[in-house]
Amino acid sequence: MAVAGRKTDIGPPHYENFLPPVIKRNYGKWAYHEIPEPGVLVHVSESGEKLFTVRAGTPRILSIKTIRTFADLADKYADGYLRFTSRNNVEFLLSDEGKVFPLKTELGTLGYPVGGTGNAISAIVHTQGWVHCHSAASDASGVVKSLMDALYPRFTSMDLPAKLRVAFACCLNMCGAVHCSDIAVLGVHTRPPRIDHSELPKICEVPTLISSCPTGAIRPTTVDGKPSVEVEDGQCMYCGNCYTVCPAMKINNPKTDGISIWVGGKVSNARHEPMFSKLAIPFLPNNPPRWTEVVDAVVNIVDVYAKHARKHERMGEWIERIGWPRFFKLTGIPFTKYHIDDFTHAGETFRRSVHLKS
Amino acid sequence: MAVAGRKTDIGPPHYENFLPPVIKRNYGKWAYHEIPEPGVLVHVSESGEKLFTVRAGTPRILSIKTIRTFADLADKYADGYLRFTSRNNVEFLLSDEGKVFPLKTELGTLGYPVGGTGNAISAIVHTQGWVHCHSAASDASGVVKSLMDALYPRFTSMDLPAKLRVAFACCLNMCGAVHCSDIAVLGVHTRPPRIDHSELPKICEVPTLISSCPTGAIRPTTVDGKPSVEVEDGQCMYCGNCYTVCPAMKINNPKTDGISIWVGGKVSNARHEPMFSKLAIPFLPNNPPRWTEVVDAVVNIVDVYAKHARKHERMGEWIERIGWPRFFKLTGIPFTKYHIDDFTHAGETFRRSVHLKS
Amino acid sequence: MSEKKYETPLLDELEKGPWPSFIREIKQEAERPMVRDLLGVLERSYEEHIGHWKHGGLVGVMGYGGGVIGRYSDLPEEFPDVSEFHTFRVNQPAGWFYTSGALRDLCDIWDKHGSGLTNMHGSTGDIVFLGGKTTSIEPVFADLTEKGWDLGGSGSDMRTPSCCAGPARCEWANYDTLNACHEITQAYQDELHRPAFPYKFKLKFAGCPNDCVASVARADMSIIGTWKDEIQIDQEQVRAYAARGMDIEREIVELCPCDCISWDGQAMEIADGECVKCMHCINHMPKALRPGKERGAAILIGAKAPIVGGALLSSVFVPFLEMTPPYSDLRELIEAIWDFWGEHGKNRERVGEFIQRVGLGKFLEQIGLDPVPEMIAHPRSNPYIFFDDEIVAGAEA
Amino acid sequence: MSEKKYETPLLDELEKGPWPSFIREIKQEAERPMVRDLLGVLERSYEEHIGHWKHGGLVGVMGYGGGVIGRYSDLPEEFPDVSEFHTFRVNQPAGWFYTSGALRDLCDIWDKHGSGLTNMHGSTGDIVFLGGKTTSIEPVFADLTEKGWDLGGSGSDMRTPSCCAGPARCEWANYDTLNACHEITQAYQDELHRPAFPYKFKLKFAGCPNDCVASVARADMSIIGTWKDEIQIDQEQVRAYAARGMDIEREIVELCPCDCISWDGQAMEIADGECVKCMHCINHMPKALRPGKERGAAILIGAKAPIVGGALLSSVFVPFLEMTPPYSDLRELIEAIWDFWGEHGKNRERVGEFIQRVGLGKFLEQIGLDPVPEMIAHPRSNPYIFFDDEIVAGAEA
Ligand code: SRM
Ligand code: SRM
Ligand code: SRM
Ligand code: SRM
Ligand code: SF4
Ligand code: SF4
Ligand code: SF4
Ligand code: SF4
Ligand code: SF4
Ligand code: SF4
Ligand code: SF4
Ligand code: SF4
Repeated sequence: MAVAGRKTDIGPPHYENFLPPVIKRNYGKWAYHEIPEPGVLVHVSESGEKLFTVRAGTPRILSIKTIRTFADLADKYADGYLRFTSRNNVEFLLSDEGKVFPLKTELGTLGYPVGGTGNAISAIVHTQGWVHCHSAASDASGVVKSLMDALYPRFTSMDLPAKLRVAFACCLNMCGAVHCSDIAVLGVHTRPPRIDHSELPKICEVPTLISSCPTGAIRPTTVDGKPSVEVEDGQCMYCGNCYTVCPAMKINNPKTDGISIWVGGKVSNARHEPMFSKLAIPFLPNNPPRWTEVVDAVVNIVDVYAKHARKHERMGEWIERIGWPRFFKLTGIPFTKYHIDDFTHAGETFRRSVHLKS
Repeated sequence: MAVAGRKTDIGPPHYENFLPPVIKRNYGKWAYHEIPEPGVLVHVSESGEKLFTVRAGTPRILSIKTIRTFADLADKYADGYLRFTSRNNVEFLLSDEGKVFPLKTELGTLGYPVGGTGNAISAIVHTQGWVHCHSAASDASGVVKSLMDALYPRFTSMDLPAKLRVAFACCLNMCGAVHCSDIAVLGVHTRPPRIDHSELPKICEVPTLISSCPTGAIRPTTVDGKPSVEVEDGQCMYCGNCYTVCPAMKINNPKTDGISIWVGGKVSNARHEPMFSKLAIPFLPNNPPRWTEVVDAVVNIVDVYAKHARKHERMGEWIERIGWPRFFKLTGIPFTKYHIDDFTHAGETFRRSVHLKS
Repeated sequence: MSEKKYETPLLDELEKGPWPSFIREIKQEAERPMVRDLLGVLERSYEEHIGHWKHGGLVGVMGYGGGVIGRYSDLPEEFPDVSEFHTFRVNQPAGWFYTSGALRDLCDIWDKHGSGLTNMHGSTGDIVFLGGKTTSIEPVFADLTEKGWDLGGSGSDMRTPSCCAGPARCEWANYDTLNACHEITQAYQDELHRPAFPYKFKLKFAGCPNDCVASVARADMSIIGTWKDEIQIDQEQVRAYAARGMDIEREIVELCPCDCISWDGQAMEIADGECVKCMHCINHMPKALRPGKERGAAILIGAKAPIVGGALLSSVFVPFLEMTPPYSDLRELIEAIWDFWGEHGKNRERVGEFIQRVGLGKFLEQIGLDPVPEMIAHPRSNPYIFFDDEIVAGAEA
Repeated sequence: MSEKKYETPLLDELEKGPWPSFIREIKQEAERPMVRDLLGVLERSYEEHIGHWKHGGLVGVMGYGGGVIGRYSDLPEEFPDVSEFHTFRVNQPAGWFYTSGALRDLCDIWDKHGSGLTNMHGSTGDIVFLGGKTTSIEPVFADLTEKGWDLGGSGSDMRTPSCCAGPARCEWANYDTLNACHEITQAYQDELHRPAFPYKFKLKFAGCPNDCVASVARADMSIIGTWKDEIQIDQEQVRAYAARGMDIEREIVELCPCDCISWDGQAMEIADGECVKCMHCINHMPKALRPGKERGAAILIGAKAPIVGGALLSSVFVPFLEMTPPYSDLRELIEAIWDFWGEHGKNRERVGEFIQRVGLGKFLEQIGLDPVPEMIAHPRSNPYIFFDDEIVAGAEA
């Protein structure tokens, strides 16, 4: 319940306060849009009025200095109106076509790339990593920065077969849509948690801890006369959920944490129904500051896709057409036992037909 | 190990003993086949030789009198050569085209329908039922006979969009390929087993019994001082597996056993990969001797399929194209909560997209 | 031996109608008291809506563990002649080919010892002799083997293998299904007759992806013929189909699941690299199209009915195996599976369920097969990966 | 307050390259000791390949249970200025629209009390203020509410709803995503701020099946705009696309998943009864095609990340719902779900997992919705059916 005398539960400010006049006039009346060049959208209203959007990439971690810079740019070119996208790009909302080019130029000068529209790789949706989260198997922003440096030309152009959505998450909690991305980069732990038996009884409830484990690997035990738990190593798949409920279950491991790569997911309903991402590469080492192995692997997949997919084919649609055997062949990625699911629904992923290509 | 002095482990006779000369000469050299009329196949060899097959329906339960009749027919028309098919039809193997028509005529006189080829409903693969099995929720042969009487014209003609495979099984053991048939008719129990506590300890092992239950509904208990089990009713889905391992778990119930109908399965790889059958009608009463409700339901589904499917479309392919909502609409079958899976892989059957027709 | 005859008004209804009647078959043998009691108890089931059969003690042939299914009436006082009503599973010849003479031999044996009723055939493929007394078991077996027949499987053994008509009566057989079925059956007579597995193990041989023995749905091991090279096309015959009125575009091209056929009215082209060998085009143009020349089989494993863990279709185990006698590769595979499953499978755990429990990856390791992407519909989407030590060894060093 | 400055050779590498650098962002605020320590500890992570953050006691705003994520350094002696480094989730305005003034207000607040670092935005959609001390929590909150802002969700509460640009900046919005998102957020302020659910509950509003907020993958309730009637076609514009060189046959007709478009070079026809509203044709011919006029949304439920039972996509709950303020139907649904799940859900069990545990059929009964075939991809193939008494009542009588 709200506390009397305090200003609480007011909720967010009303969005109408932030809409530019051209939007207010044409709200719900947009007729169509065009993408005249990468990073620029024109929405045309039934009334004929036009709204120009200039989209630019950001590092998502923004200092207030940068936000003020964006505010200044908005004032200068867009009557003070701007928004952010669901992939953390910034969008300036212009009613004056003449200001599009100057804004683009200034953004370029400031180092904010204009792009991410149409058949491009837009910004990578990502998570906290070593900057802020406790269970991160890898940094997030650093991997993403390294990747985007390499994928930069795919952001500023639109010559891919279709949109290509990349996501990064630093642990299996997958804060984001890693499980449904064209390419997903996922931090993984690969060793069971080390248990701090002295800390555990003080800060954790054993039953909650036991029930947190998806595979039932955690069992109650007594250590030095105090209640604790033990982990059946062979049953643990290092998800780290026990660590989330109990900090004494140290899951982070500098030597064995690493990164896996997943492909072929999507969320839109365009043509194909939404799909989960599937494992492409089970493990690559954590190699800061530039994560070369990860960057190379992603760039390779993007390049192979760009070369072979048909127009409008998302990653997953392309792979479905050519088949997984050919995906592994074309990318040169080795197929291993790790690619074969072995959890609850594993059987549903087996090929239960002889629809096989030679 | 084989017992000394006994003739054992000789295995079946060699098939070559039973092949007609025309087959021996053209074994592996068949070039193509044609189906000149329902129930008649002509296989043409690379050498130009021809083999004529006349296929006729049987009740599968055959008396030795009938088998002798078949033997006589084989002698008269087919130099003594005949075979049975994987769907229990009898096939006479003729090298003389001139004998095809007389054989057909005599089969007709004797009451054995010639047909089952091409885009037809062939014989119904089925099981033992009340004639011989202990866990049958329904008779098998009686339901099948009633169905085939009604589907008779679909056996003797070939005007369906594609093959339509019907199977019957009298309990969830599904002896046959009920789980992958265009139309499957399946006997179901709908009440938990009644336990005979006095018999149980004498004839069953409690641990085996407990582990036989797919849903863990069986728990150990003591009745009148003797070890027995109890069934958690809400957890039992009446599969009868406990009855198979322990006859004291009486699963048969004259009032509540009945029949369910499943559609859209297939096993061939033609066009579409093999598919499981899916629930169409959860429960129809056991109504011997003619099972009118079951017959009507199957005929309705066949008729709707025949009317709406495109050429070469198996039941499951047709439904996949039009979508399940329309299948239920066209057949007039009510959709209920029973159609929604609620077991281990249930979630995989939910519609996880907005691909929806109005 | 009872002399009763029963009124069977309900069963009589099933003598009506055009489809041949199993009641007529049963009545044909009703001079036998056993069959009269069968009619009696079946009529009772029709009245009461319940079966009257039960399991009982194990019955069988000396030295065998399988092949006879014990069955007893739960109304033995009323129907004494079916108080024992066992079935024999007699191993059918490969492809279910017979001569009239062979059939008459079988009839003679069953005439002498049993009910005179059979199933031609059982769902697994056996000749089923339906209804015999315990005392008849050894005599039936003696007469059978005397005439060159043997029992099939039951219980936790290799079940009677079966196969499609194959090269004997079909132009699409990619290997000799009859020979393979026969040789494998003969090779494993011990495993067929003496249950020593965790549960049943079924093998079915289909000559092509049409799978006319439903192996993908019903066999722990499905051996399904296929080919590697190009579909053989006779362009003249293609044109002849068109001339006879076939709408090749609609009926063939558009229905190819891989979209790999083209037809310009003159010539048909198939992008064989994309073809998944589904058979559709071949099925409908048998005169014009034929499977390739480099032939063999795909080996799949694990099909089963729903009990306990849910129904399974077989899944790809070896995408392509040459199938030439003596089938050493196939036998090696079979034996490796039996060894591993035999040792680690739980009681009543089919091999398909076993693989899901231990994980296909681990199973392959044990069998000594490399994982290949053909085995899966798609790689895992589930991120719960059990990593071995070596995968991160480099990083850990 | 430490005056240290750290060498950050590894992090410095990440200032290179064309993509804007988060390290540059952090360094921009490095006059603050807290941010200097952040750089220090992050460089340490880069050296050691491990994070240095941990959970700790609950922190938050008085009267709220959510909105602040407590975070502590595990090296507080070395990096005292980040020993507490909490984040604030500030509820973004619907559609992430801002004025420069609004942004400056936020910057001023965070300048005064925190690290000066933010995420614009967090994955759920909030404005994230990254790194504040416990003592700053109340002051930040007071300043935020003073300027008209409030916190978002965290913990087992309704999480901050989010929505796509919708009618504000998109021609395909089938309902007013911004309004719906705002109204629902306001309606459930209590549920947003005071965790009382078994686990988190996320709502995302997408205006059409393109789902630009990834709701189907990330929201316990996904509200996805769609329509019921015919796609609106402007034939003249269709021809104009063709004239400009679009290969309509290949790019549109052949890629329609329902094969329901035809184009004869003059006119495009859509068999709307077969259309599944996938958006593909509309996406690529925005000038010629538009969603129908009878608009609303499909309501899906249950998406979530993998922990514990495996990742889920949302599944259809109501195939079509009119979406007009005050959204009473939607609110009724939401509340019915919260009631049932709230009472019977286990701790840390998302609603999607809950539905799988209790069964969708039973769930629907409780919510008071009729099952419809649109909810499923296909009916069950699994024969383990739990029958209610009434289904056989007739037979039993
Ligand atoms: C601005 C944004 C919505 C927002 O409220 O923030 C947006 C805006 C538009 N989207 Fe989107 N989409 C936005 C995120 C998404 C997402 C979510 C995501 O990426 O996480 C998806 C689902 C992706 C997926 O399936 O994995 C998405 C799937 C689409 C699609 C479907 C593409 C496909 O073929 O699958 C279209 C249609 C198209 O582009 O053909 C689309 C089309 C559009 C249009 C053309 C709609 C319009 O007429 O205004 C907008 C410009 C597209 C462009 O950038 O080319 N938008 N769009 C988001 C921009 C993100 C970014 O900065 O890059
Ligand atoms: C005789 C038999 C094999 C045997 O060794 O006994 C057989 C024989 C032939 N099958 Fe079959 N099939 C036989 C059971 C099956 C089965 C198994 C079953 O029904 O349980 C299947 C899988 C059915 C399924 O998918 O559920 C089967 C799927 C096919 C197909 C694929 C049809 C499709 O489009 O899915 C073909 C090709 C075709 O007919 O187009 C086929 C084609 C053929 C051909 C044309 C092969 C040939 O060139 O000789 C044979 C005549 C077909 C006909 O009857 O029209 N046969 N065929 C079986 C006859 C059963 C019967 O008495 O009716
Ligand atoms: C006779 C036959 C049905 C028929 O009328 O044709 C049959 C009859 C029985 N089956 Fe079966 N099964 C028969 C083929 C099948 C098939 C089909 C096949 O083999 O192609 C299946 C499905 C495929 C499979 O193996 O999964 C089948 C799946 C079962 C199951 C379920 C096994 C499972 O793993 O889910 C059981 C239950 C069991 O083993 O306890 C079972 C158990 C039984 C028992 C032994 C039940 C029992 O304990 O009494 C039945 C004996 C009935 C009797 O009175 O003889 N029967 N059974 C078939 C064997 C005849 C033959 O040898 O030719
Ligand atoms: C900040 C954020 C990531 C980001 O960098 O953007 C985030 C950060 C955390 N998430 Fe998340 N999640 C964030 C969006 C998501 C999303 C995406 C979304 O909401 O659209 C998901 C996937 C969708 C979903 O909800 O399933 C997500 C799935 C999880 C899970 C797994 C939940 C599950 O049911 O599987 C956890 C585990 C948990 O709840 O204990 C989790 C837990 C966490 C915790 C609270 C872990 C922890 O105990 O410390 C992280 C706090 C990190 C920190 O330092 O603040 N976070 N988390 C996102 C919230 C910002 C915001 O409010 O806007
Ligand atoms: S993905 Fe894991 S490590 Fe990364 S922010 Fe989310 S909970 Fe933290
Ligand atoms: S890491 Fe995951 S699987 Fe391993 S013990 Fe912890 S909760 Fe269980
Ligand atoms: S399906 Fe069931 S009842 Fe019928 S024969 Fe098989 S085991 Fe017996
Ligand atoms: S019938 Fe099946 S579900 Fe019910 S108690 Fe027996 S084994 Fe368990
Ligand atoms: S499976 Fe193939 S080879 Fe065997 S009979 Fe059927 S069509 Fe012929
Ligand atoms: S066999 Fe099937 S996949 Fe191959 S070309 Fe013919 S129709 Fe296409
Ligand atoms: S979801 Fe649809 S309505 Fe919303 S922004 Fe994307 S395309 Fe436009
Ligand atoms: S919206 Fe999709 S399904 Fe509907 S007509 Fe267009 S492409 Fe086809």
